[in-house]
Amino acid sequence: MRLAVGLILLAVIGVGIAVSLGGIPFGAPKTVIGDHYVDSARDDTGATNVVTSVVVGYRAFDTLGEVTVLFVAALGLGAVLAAAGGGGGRSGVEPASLILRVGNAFLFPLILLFGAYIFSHGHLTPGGGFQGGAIIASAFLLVYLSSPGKRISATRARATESLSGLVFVVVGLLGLTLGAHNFLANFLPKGVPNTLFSAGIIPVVYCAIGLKVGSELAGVVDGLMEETG
Amino acid sequence: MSFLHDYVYYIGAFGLVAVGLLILLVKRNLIKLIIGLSILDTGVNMLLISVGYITGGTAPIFSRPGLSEGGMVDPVPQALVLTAIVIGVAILALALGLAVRFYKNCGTLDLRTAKELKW
Amino acid sequence: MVSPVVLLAVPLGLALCVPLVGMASRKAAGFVPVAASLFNLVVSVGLLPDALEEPIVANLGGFAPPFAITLFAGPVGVLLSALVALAGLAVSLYALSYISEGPTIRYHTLYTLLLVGATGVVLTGDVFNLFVFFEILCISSYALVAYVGDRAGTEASIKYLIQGALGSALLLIGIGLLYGLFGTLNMADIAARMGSVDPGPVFVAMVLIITGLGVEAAIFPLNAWLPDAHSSAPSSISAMLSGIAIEVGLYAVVRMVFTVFGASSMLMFLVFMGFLTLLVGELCAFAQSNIKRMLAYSSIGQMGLIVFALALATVHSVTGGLFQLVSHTLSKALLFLAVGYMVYRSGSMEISSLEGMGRRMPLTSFAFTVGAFSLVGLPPFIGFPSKFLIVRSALAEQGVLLQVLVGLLLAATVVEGAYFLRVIQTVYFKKGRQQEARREAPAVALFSMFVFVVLIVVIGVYPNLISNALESGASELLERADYVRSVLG
Amino acid sequence: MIIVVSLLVLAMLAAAVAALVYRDLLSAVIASCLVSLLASILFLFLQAPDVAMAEASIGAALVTAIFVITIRRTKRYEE
Repeated sequence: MRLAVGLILLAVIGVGIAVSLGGIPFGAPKTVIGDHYVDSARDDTGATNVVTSVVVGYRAFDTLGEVTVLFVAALGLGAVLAAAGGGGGRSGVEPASLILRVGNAFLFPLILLFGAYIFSHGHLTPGGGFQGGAIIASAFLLVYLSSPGKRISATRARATESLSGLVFVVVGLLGLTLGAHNFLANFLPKGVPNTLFSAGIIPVVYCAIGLKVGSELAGVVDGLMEETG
Repeated sequence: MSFLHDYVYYIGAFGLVAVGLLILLVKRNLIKLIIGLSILDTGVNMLLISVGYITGGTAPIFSRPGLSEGGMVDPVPQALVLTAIVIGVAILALALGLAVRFYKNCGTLDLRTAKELKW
Repeated sequence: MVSPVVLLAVPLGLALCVPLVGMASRKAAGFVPVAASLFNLVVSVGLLPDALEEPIVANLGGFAPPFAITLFAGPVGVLLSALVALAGLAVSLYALSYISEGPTIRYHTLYTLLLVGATGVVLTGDVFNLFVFFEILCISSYALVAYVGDRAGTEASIKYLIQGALGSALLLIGIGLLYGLFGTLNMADIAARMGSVDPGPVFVAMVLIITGLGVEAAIFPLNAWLPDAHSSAPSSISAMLSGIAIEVGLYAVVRMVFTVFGASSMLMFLVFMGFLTLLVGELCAFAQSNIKRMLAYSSIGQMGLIVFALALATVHSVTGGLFQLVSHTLSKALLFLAVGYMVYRSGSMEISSLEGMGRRMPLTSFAFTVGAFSLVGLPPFIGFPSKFLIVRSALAEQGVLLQVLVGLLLAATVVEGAYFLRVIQTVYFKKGRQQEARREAPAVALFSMFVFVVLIVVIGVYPNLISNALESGASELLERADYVRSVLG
Repeated sequence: MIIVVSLLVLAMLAAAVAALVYRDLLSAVIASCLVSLLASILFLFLQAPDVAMAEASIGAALVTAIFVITIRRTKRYEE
């Protein structure tokens, strides 16, 4: 019964989307907006990665909302899991093997460095705050796997989250008061394209996003691993 | 061949959306539902990226000096999908937290046993 | 004149500060949402005269309109953001005493972010930005519904999350199709190009978007989650969900249908959907024995009425719909706040357990009565002019069908009156089993309830206070060309 | 080229269907991880390296990890 209803619903949605996609030929150039971004991104924002210039330049406000969504989810996860009267260590932990522990001690700083590289070069190469943040979080995941009893300092993680979020908002508000008098306007000098210190506020914002996403995702992993029962 | 060329990504994206919706409609195990959500998200992202693709285009990054503006794929869907991926993982994380909570309260992941409320 | 973006940036910054403030003092954290909503209220009211004259358009990042994200602070946007801030202020005061256990710092942060999400949805002029703020609103609601962590709350939250996430996915597909068809995400730009595109695919995109947004707006049959979520959440959150979240969802639907798609063909369908929603909501509310579930179903009914009025799409009916929206926000938030402490004192959500509350908590019971009478539509409360406007504008339309619908609508109001009177009778005229000492709600909570009481009575007596602003809001919603002109120049 | 892409799409859909039918949740999660991984390769073919990176690091790695952690704390088999 449920299957039948589901399949009918699915068929309706399927036909609808198929009809609609018929109006959007695959592979054909169609938008003015996209062309405009590609043409003027380097002059407008100074970033050579056009996707980055859209994410942190033209549509930076979306990105602010998006980090907020992740912030909401991390907080919500904490609230949901803490509601039963939190705390307690992790039960049933077995120490990891020697290889994992030694390998982790060697890899952990390297992975952190790699993550930092990814988010600080987001305006030049593929990658950026989200990818770099995820890589940093995976370094912490590795720590949890190799030494299950270990915990990151919740206070420090929360402070990182809040402060890096505040950096983003403050940069936006500075744009409102300085320079172009627009929220998130690029008020720093754009520099020479294809160098690390270019593109004005983009690297600053991307570093803040990287730290924020990293600490939030690490917090999510930490929250789920913690035994509350 | 040209059929494949025109539609293969759309078929892939649409197939993922369909499987994700199917899981959401027929399964009643909470973790399975969340897996369905994740597959659905991937499908939607695939759809958005395929919409922005331009045949023969290059990635929208001026990585070499000689690269011209013409013939780059549309950067906007890529930016949107970056946002959508992060929003998707946020929903998944919260849902998994709720699943853990649910298991602790009820001792099961099966939503059919949730007698507290009417489904 | 300040840019409307501060309405979003400052509360967001304050929300990020809550954990930092909470490290210093747990108690101080509760005052941050108060500060944030107070700031928003002051700024929105300050912007209102300007917005009534000429919509304020802010292009973020300093780029030209179709390329930047646009904030559109017209009459509707500013009014709704003032409403969100007002309700947010009263409810955050209430929460100072009501929310005392559990992870309170996280509660206050999530609450502030819920306000940010709601304000963002009403102010944005960009389809994808709408999606992002919509997600902030939804995800903070999911988390807050499960705040207590009991069985009912968790299950309700899961149900809400699964249906909401499904809706968001459909919304995102719709937005992707819109971008593929129009090559732009700016609402005004899409509206301007609407004529140049094949209507078939656009219709599919519209259906997907309305379905996705309709889950949050609780339009029948997408509202299965609502009674559970609204009844299992802490009462302060129920007040926000019933008073703000679904209204904002409905605003998003209306903005898409009226401004972006200009879809007159959908309107008759929406009139029927609104009517069905009204009928289902009121009848189910009548059958409930749980007071919070009853209020939740009553919210569904009220949303149906608002959809009905808005979808008639004349200036008078849309004014009436917006008026009813304001009235519902004030009345329903008041009802949930009053019921919150009644339930807390009696220890049960059954209506029968409220016996004798009129003596135990006279002020709270009085506030409840005002809210209930206002919702039913009795003068001199705000519900009367709003319902009156809707009925009058619907009768002004030609067509027998519509007259029949209005008749049934009045019958539904009678049903509404019946179940509210039943509760009021229980509260005042049935003696409790044992006489308990008089114990009122805390002073802060009473204060926040009486903010609503005063507003309900004052606007009920002087409807002209807001009806002019609502009327220019209605014409903003109906005049697509003006919207396009004020954004794109 | 188009053949390779078609095979990848086919594999991706097969993995999605596997995630639908497996009763063992851990296997289903691994299948959905495979979906993300193949999707990220397809993103690379669609000239979206940023998205491919995000999908691989977030969609395939972190999401799978938190799924596995959740399953370890709850139940492994769907009844």
